Amino acid sequence: MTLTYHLQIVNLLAALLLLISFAMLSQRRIVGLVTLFAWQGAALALSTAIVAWSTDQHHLYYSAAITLVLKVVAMPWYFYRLVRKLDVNRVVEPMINIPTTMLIGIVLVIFAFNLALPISEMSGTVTRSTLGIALACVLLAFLMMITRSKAIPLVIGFLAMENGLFFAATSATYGMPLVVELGVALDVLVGVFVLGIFIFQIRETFDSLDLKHMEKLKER
Amino acid sequence: MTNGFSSYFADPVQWAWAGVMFWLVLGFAALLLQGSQRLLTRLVFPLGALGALAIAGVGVAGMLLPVSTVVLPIGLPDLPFHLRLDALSAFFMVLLGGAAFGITVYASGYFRSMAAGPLALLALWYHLFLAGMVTVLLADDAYAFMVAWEVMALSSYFLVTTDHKIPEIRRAGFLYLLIAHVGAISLLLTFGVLQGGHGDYTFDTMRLAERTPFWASAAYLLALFGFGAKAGLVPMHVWLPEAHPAAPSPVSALMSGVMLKTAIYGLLRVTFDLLNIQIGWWGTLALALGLITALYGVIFAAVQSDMKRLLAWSSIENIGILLAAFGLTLIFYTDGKGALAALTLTAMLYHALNHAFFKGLLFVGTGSVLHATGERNMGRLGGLMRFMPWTAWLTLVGALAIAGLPPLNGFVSEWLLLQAFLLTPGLTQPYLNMVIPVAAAIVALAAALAAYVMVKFYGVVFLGQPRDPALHHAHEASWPERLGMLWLAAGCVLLGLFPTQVIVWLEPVVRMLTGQTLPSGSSWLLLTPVSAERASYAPLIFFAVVVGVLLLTILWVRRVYHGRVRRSDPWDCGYPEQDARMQDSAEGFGQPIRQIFEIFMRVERETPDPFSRSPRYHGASLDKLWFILYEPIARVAGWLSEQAGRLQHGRIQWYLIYSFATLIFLLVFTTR
Amino acid sequence: MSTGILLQLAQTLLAILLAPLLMGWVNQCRAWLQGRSAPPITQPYRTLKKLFHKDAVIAHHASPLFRFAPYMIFACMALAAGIVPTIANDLPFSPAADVIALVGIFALARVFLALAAMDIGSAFGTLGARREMLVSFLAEPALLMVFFTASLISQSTQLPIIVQTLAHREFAIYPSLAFAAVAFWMISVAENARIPVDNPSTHLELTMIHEAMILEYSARHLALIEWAVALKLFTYSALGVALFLPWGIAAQGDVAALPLALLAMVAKLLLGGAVLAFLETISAKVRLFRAPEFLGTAFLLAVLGMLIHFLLEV
Amino acid sequence: MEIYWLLGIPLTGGIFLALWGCRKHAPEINALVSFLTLLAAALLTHRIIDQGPMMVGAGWFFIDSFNVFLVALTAFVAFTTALFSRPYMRIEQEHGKLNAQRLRLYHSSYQIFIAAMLLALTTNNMGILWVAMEAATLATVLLVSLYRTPASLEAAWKYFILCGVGIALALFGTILLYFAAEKVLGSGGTALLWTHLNGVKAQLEPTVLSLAFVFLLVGYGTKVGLAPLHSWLPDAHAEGPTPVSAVLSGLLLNVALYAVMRSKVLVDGALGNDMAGNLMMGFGLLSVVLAAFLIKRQTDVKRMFAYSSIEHMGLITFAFGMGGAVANFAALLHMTMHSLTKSAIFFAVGHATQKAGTQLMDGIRGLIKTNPTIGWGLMLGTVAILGVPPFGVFASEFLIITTAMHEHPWATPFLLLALGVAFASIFGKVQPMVFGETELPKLPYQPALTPVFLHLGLVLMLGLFIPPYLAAWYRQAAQLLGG
Repeated sequence: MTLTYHLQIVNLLAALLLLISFAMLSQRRIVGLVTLFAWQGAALALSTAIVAWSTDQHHLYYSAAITLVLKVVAMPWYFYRLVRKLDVNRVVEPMINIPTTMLIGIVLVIFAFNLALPISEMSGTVTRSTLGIALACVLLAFLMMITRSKAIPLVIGFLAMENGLFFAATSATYGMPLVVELGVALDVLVGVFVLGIFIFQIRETFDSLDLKHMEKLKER
Repeated sequence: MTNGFSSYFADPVQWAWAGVMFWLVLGFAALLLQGSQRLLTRLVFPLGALGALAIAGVGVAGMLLPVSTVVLPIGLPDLPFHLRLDALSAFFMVLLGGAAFGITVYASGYFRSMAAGPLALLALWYHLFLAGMVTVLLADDAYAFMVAWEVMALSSYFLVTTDHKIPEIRRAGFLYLLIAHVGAISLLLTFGVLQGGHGDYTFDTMRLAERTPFWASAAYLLALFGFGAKAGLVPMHVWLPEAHPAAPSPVSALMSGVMLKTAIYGLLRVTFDLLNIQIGWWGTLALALGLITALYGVIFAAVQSDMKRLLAWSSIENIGILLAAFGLTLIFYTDGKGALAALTLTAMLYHALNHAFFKGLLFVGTGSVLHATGERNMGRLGGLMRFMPWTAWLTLVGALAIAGLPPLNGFVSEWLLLQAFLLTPGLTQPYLNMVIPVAAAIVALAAALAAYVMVKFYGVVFLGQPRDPALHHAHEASWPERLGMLWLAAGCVLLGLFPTQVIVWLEPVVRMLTGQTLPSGSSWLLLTPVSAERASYAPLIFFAVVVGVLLLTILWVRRVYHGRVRRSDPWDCGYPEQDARMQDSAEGFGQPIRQIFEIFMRVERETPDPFSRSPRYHGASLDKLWFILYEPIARVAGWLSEQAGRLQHGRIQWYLIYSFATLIFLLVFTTR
Repeated sequence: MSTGILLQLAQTLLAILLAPLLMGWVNQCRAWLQGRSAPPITQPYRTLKKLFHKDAVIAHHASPLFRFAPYMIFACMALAAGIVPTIANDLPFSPAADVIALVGIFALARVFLALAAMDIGSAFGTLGARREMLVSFLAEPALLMVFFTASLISQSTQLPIIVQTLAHREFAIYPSLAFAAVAFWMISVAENARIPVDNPSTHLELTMIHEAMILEYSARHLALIEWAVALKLFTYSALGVALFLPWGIAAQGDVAALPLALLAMVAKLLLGGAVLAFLETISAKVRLFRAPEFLGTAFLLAVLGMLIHFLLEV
Repeated sequence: MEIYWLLGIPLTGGIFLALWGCRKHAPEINALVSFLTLLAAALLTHRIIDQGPMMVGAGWFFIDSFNVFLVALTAFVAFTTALFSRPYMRIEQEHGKLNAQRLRLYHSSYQIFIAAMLLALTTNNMGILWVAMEAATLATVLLVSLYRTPASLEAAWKYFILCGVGIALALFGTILLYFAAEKVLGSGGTALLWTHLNGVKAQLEPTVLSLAFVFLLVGYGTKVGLAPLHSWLPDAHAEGPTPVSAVLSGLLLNVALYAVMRSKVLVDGALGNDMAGNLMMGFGLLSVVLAAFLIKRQTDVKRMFAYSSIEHMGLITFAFGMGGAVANFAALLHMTMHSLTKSAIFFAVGHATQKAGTQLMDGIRGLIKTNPTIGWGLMLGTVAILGVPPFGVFASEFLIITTAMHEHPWATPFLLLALGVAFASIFGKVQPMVFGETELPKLPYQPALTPVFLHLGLVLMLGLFIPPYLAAWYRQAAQLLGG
């Protein structure tokens, strides 16, 4: 009964994703964040590939490839470059201290599972329980965005969220139609480029990436 | 165009609509005539006046002819403009046309001193204003009504802010439009209650709809609020004393004389026509509000020192009287006393008509004074009777009329109203029997105070000695202005002398609303609203006798008297250096009233100390309601917006938290 | 009908002619009560005669309204006198104006007097006018309320019918009328510029009301006004009589009763004048700002009368 | 066929302008492209009115009267905005706020933005809809940060992050939708086609769909600017160049709301209760009230009108939430009116601020004296947007409020309060800008005010007379939305 193996592996990878999300939540250094992000992408690509192989949905291979290229190679490299160039790799104190964040995170995970439970019951796919994990990843990434006050961590959080979504797309439902996935990938790519431009502009305008400088626009 | 062009202009309603179109065209034509000031004053406004006359004529016809309706090709897809001309609309059209004719004739003289550019714009808004008011009267579905209603408000706003360089005027205009808009929204809600659902807004369906007392009352209260805001009902009156004086005098005349009546019209329309049931306490409420408004208005009129402001407050008083009459009508009507309701309603309509004429007359009179002297503050006027006799004598007619003195028109409507009050013993609810005499007393008090106010107004402005040397160069009004005033004054006199005819003419309206009419007078001479031995009044005889005795006395005195006359200085109490500035000022004249009714006002007085080189006196009696009602509201709004402002914190993390919280909340909320 | 018209004219003329006499009688009583030697009862006529022979002195900038006003006032008072039934009760003219119109007439006269006073623009005229209007805006509604009480009882605002009800129906006690009577007394005191509200014989500018208004008048104008004042006093007295002790007045078309009615009328007026003089002698003029309180009381009494009517008599 | 033109023209235009956009005549080219797009849209509209709803390109595109009316509106406003921006941006360049490169960026991303919106409107695939929305966001981010001032950067950054997150949630919603759909329609391309989904919506799994709708609502709602997800909107609208503010307020919000409505139709079908409607009503009311009170404290004119956009979007959402033929009709009408009026206002405001050299309202006084046309344009536009007849905004507000009073009386006090406060705030601030005295000199150049009065004229006309075919068109659309 080989299928169960795949199932187990996918579940394992799902757990891994969740773990990495938590790690990101607790990670203080930007470089570390980028690394974790890369690993998350890798896990994602792997799981996608496995799902593709186990249910021979060929277009999932493409998605896996795209993920590999974009999220494991291109973006981390780009971010490393950015960090080196702007030399912003110091310890980033999150706005809420780590333990509290973790606690909130756990609560979120439980919430996500409860939310996903009735749905994954009726799921016809081999990988049923993954939806909850995907949702958890999304919420955790969201939480991370909330807690970080620097530009790059914010962006990474954003992309981590995208990872979660992608995981949901692939594992919970065997991938969206190819066109959609291509479109999504394209958007992500463009988005990252725009972000890159931004971060440079922010850097040269405020000569810092600390978002505390960007709180001018408000009701006074 | 449901019924093609061929059968167009067949019914009165279509003539009326033609009149409206004429005004619209005229307005936009005025915009094209920007170049020539002559054409604007000598052509556009006279034509507009003719239009008003035509509208009045159509109204007269509409009172006699059967109800006519028309559906216009414009409006919302499922809801083209429905127009309908029944007796009620027709009556108010006569009111509008009659007053507007005089006022517009006057305007054609008044605006001659105005530059062409602004005048063209003013002419546009002026005629839009007229057209809007007529359309309000004609509208037979909620959408048409609201559109016309707001067009009326908007155009009058632009008229009020004609002189927008002055901050006070801008403030007045803003306040006016704001309260008008809030009132309009509440009217929208009224129609929301009245509509039959599934987007049918015609008045016909509203008439047929059955409603529970709760919803009927809701509609009534919303309408009372909405129309009250437009009519200047206390406590929604604050805009009126600001906006009416701010406008050019003919416009003030239109607003006070005519526009306020459209609110009364709307109230009648909704309460008696659109609502299928009426409830007694509605009337009591309206009566109470009306009396408060009347007293409040007249008291504040008495302490004003700006002549147009004084007139504006007196408009509030008259609106109060109208609303009191409305309430009494409702009380009688719901009590099953149709005949008495008919009497009260007659009194109300009559008073509305009178007020249109004498208030219009007084406002244009102040307009001429303003032109001749450039002064609105009564403290710097005086003795104008000798420099502008025409204006003075014609205004005197208006002043006597509004003071409710026989044999002029103001007295007739007051007489009818008091008669109605005297008939309340017929009512079934005992507590009303108790209360209503007091109400009558208040009405009488308001009338007496009105006389006080008018003596103050007329005496200080036209009589006595000029308080300012410049006044010696005051010039008489131009002939179109005199013509306009003459028309309005004639209206006051005729309405006063021929009440019997007027009341017979009013019958269709009264029958339409109350289902009954007054017992037709036994003779054309004698006004007997109930019965000959109950009460009667014959202004013609009255007038004849007064004039007769007058002439006899004069003749007799001529006979017995040699007629030698010497001129000399007035008695100076042994203090020779008396000059004009020692006359009683406007503030001085109002002082007793201020002292008696001080509780209603916040009095600001600045008196000089006896040794100051340049002594100056400043006194103002401000509306207390403004401070105890409106400022708190403003403060609360400000506080709320401050709290709302805190949400817009500026830090992106907070914004993310908002989204996050919303998401979580919704997830929890929906999956349960 | 013709008799009616004759009666009407007779009554009106009678009123106009007798009015100064009443004035004289009141003055005489006062003199007696104050232990002065009284002027002859015909003194008012002499004064009028004298005034009619004087030259009119008019301020330089007096407007036509100033010269027109006295005639107007006189006419109004004559009209009022024509409405109030004195000896006979069927007046063909009375349907033309009921009690409300009567109040209106008084108001008309008052407004003209006030305007004329303001016309000169001397400090005193305006002062008088203001005070007069102040007094009137409380007195007028009170008077109206008094009339309302009476007309609620008699279901009519026509004076003849009111009088008929009160005089010729079967006798009934109306407590409301008691209140009304007191109120009416106070009102008429105020309206006729008598003590305690005003003092007809003062010429101290600062205290006077009525006199301040007519300060600028002289000769014929003054004569007309004085006459009108007398007429007003007469009319008020006749009103009081008609409302509160109407007995003895001749019923409709009852010509035989006229002499008796005339006697009764004269008697009542003499009595009333005496009482007025008496009360004026024993009371002192109040300060001006007490006047509103005085009249407010009258107003309240009148309203109270109406309420009493609703409580006890409906 | 027209559909390809419709999408192709702006896309190629965008690319062309990106490559050769630094020429002198770029603004004219921009306007020309927009005009061609408008032509294509007109043809398409004509076709739909003739032949009714239809699928194009193997079901990739679906056009019915609901989206074709938005397509026409979008193309029209895009064209007039291009006309307006031609002189406006020139002057900005002369003032030295922009250089040729930026102008090129502006023009190309403008066209791409339009293309993305049109794609979002016409596509039949919920996934592509998402992609297009994201693309539109990206394009406008560049536009908002065009001036590269700190303020504009901050605004763009917030805009990007918040809308990015929002739209990511929308993607999750889409995935859930697919998740529910594939069990009915089988996996593969067709499972996200709206037409197919609409066909089988009754069989879709309710729990999943309700969950999906929450994500879609929060996601696209962020772009609609529903409170409390609106925080990005005032910044982005106030700091971007005025033409961009005009299209953002006038068009992008509509498109986002369009996405929400497409999902609502499906969810209503699946759930059979009015959960979606209630949610939308709640959001709508909250937005109206909050925006009204926020307007009260504004000092920057563009920011103020941005909040007013939130208010009106809230009103529209509320109306859609109420559902029913009348309310939907009113909401669609209000969409149109709001787009036309608001963009007109932004045009007028643009010239006013350019003249005064500041966006602070205290700095702008007596427009009627310095430039009567701008003054009256602003005054009439304000009056129109505040819902005063005879302008069309009133027509829809009339229907909305009366219906609300009839169906959901509890909501009306909030509406009364909010509309009153909004009126007081906006009018009280605009009046002194238009009226009164000023020392400012007259405008040196002739502003491009044809668009302003074109729009206002249309709004006025629609307030008094809605052409029958237009009305029929609205009705069809209202029915599609479950009227």
